[in-house]
Amino acid sequence: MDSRVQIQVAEFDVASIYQEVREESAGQAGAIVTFVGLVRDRNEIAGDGAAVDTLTLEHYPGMTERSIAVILEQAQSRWPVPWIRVVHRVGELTPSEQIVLVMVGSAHREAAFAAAEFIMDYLKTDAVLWKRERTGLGQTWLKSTAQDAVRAEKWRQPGS
Amino acid sequence: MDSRVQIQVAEFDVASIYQEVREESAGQAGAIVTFVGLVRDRNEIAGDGAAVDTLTLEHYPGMTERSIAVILEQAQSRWPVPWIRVVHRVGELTPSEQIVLVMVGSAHREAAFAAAEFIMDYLKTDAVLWKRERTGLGQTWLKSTAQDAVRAEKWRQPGS
Amino acid sequence: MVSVKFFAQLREVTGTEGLQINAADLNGVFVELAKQYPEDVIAQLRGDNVRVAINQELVNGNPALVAGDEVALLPPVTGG
Amino acid sequence: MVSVKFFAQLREVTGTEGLQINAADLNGVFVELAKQYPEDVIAQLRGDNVRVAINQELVNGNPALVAGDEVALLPPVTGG
Repeated sequence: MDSRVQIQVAEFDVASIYQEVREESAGQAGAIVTFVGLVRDRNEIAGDGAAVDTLTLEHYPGMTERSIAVILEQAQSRWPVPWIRVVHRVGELTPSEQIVLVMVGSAHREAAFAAAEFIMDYLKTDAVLWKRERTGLGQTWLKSTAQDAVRAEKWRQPGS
Repeated sequence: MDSRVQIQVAEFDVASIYQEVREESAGQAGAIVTFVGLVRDRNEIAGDGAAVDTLTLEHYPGMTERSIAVILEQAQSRWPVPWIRVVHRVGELTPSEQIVLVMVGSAHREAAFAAAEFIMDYLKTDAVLWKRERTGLGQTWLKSTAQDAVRAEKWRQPGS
Repeated sequence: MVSVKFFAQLREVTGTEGLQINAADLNGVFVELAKQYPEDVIAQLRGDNVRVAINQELVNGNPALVAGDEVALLPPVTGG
Repeated sequence: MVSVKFFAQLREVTGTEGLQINAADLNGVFVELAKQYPEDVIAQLRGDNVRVAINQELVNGNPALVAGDEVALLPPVTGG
């Protein structure tokens, strides 16, 4: 099992992370699923449709990493996904910048897709991170949405 | 709407395709999901567990591209996924080589994940492509599995 | 003349990627092929799991053909 | 002395990332904080949606504290 969580201010390079996972899993992984979350220039979450100037992410060093590691352990206990990388940026980001990367390698595509989606759903609800969005209309601390909660809860249902 | 299908013998570069989608969708895409399928060194599909020497892919120029374009149109009629790229290799591949890339950009992650998985499921069952696996025990033309058919069928159920 | 194309295992059993034959409809294609290939090969070409495309469109039944049509015999597909 | 840490909107309303106070248990922390901040700030620090971690583990109730403990007040989280 190999999974790594990185919280960083710096930009990340999808290509080099992919290359790393590909080399580690060579011949064994039949599927690598990569999710990248990016800053959108329109604010729909806060609901006013204003243009986004910045998104600022805050973390609690140590606890944040552990809260994500717990999510990855859950994913690895549910699916055969030996290779996982999560990189989450913190600090001030502007539209079109990369926020988060989740990469999952598995022998088969079903597990890779399911685990990647599971991890993203729980990053929304359980990762110890805070997001402040600044628009021309002011700033708001974002919360995970009701829909996020529904999605996270779905994984707890039998048969999911 | 922007979607592109490419069938090629040559290796593809995930990083440059990602860069292209990222630039086109800058500020609008909140999520880019990338699936890469790779050649595994063990044969589980044919069932004998033998080591795979080569995987050879064959296509029908024109019809193959169209069969995939139809899948992408279906995906774009179901989800708001304006940016899609599919690259499928043909010819002779060896373990750990890349076979296929599906990249989907959307404002939101749910749509990007669902469309990428939908496309992969239908590439297995509906794309006009043939795969021959060669192992020490001989060669087999692969078929989509019963599980592939179930997965493709699931998307036709209400509520999926 | 129409051209007939074989793919994957059908290309292997016929030993060719395709050939030109005279046929006025799809049944006529199989009549001509039966003159050139043994019964076990024809059984494979007409297998339940083989689909037929004319000019790259899937067809059923016994459509008429015109000169220059491309008839393709497609064994079970899988990509991804 | 224990250290108290504030995050996100709680850091903004208190105007600090954290401070050192004397308290033998979690309730004691809030008693001390009430001496330093107005009621509306305390209401936010004690909000239903605020979780408390001691030494980076979530806690409930009124756990005892020892010198050097780190008490963190966590408003609603979201990542991804």
